Amino acid sequence: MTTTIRLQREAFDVAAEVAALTRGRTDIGAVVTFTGICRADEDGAPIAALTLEHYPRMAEAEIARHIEEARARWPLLGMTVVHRYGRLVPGEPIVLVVTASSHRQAAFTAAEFLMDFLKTRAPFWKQVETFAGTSWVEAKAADDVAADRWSAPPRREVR
Amino acid sequence: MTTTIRLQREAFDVAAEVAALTRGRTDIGAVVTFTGICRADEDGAPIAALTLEHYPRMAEAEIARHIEEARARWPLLGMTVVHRYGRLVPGEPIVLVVTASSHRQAAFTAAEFLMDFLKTRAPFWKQVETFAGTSWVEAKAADDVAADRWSAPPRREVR
Amino acid sequence: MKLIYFAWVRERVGKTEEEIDPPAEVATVGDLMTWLAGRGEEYAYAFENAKVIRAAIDRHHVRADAAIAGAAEIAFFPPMTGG
Amino acid sequence: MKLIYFAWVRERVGKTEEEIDPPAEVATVGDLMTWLAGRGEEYAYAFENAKVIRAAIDRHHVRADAAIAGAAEIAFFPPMTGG
Repeated sequence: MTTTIRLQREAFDVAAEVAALTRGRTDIGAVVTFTGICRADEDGAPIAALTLEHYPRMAEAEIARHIEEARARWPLLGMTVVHRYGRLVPGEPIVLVVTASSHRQAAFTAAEFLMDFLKTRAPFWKQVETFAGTSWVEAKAADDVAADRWSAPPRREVR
Repeated sequence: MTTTIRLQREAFDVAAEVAALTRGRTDIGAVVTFTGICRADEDGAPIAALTLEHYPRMAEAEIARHIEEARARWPLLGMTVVHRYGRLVPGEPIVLVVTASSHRQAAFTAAEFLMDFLKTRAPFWKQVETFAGTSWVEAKAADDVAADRWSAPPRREVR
Repeated sequence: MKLIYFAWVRERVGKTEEEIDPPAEVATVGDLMTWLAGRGEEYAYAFENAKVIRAAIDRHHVRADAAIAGAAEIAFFPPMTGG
Repeated sequence: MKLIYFAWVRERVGKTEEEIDPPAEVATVGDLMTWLAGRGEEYAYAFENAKVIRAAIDRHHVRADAAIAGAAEIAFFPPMTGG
């Protein structure tokens, strides 16, 4: 299985990441991508930018552990996670998850799983820059709820 | 909301479709893409090609009805569905769904919803070309099960 | 009214579409399939297991008990396998 | 052992990392937060609500009752907001 984890300041190219995962293969029937983008508002208030701080070696290790867990849980053929850090303005992409499988359900489920864990367990912190100053984004209870659903045995058997 | 439906013989460009949906916008926080690809096997047997037959005006109308239903059910900011027809060889993309929302859960859920309906309700039929001859792909019970889960009220409240 | 056939229904009937004018007692989609099945060997073969065949009236999915009165275009096809 | 701080914990402590040598009775991550909170105003502020602060030992998430013996690198940070 092809897996890629990259933390970087630079923007990423979704098409290039998908091509790297699927090139020359004819066993992949489903590719899901998730791109997280910096919005111009946070909790309803306009923002000028987000600055992402991270814990470098731990972030890579934590993402690798979750990729390993996804691989053990679902029949996947490839996974890519790219997460940016540094200052990002509205409209810029923040995070990319790509999953590939022979069937769609594993690809969808693993992408949601990886995103829920990036939101709650990967050591990244967002600082919001508004026109009035800076503040740290607070963790959302809804993200913990979303992550908690993966503690139960896999819920959906359909593929 | 931006919606695009296209049925075509030609391949599609995922990056261009995503760009068309998100360009110049700063309210989109999540973009999910699903790409379905022709595999080199169907039910474990090697195939040479798939030929997709469709019912042109109904396919567009049926997809439009499901896009409308997704728009009514989840807070979406854009949806694109591109479905190919004609003869496709293993490795070629068949179908693309792109969903955009301010938050990830709506984007993921709507993409799964649209795919489940494309599999079971959109008037397309796949004929498999093997090295021994041709046969029509049979509908899968698992796809009906997947589509049936949307008859119940939305199951996941997390965003 | 116009009939259109797809996939193996089309292959078995041997045509992609045709104009028909069924008698008045053919009221529903189910009646129409029974009537068609009596039109010859190729139709009998196409509609031999009518339960698996799906239908659309004017490009909307319908069940076998749907009335055909007023329909301009009725399509018959196997369960769909798109996506 | 080395301590590393992130986000507002880092801002409140006023440094990104430091070497410490806590007394033997500081056995767990929770003990360490209590001990750190007594080291001065900035630490008291950073750890005033220790329950919300997360910790990692050698780049693995741990709970407050985790033993710190043998740890090379302990990190303190707020709940994560990546993705």
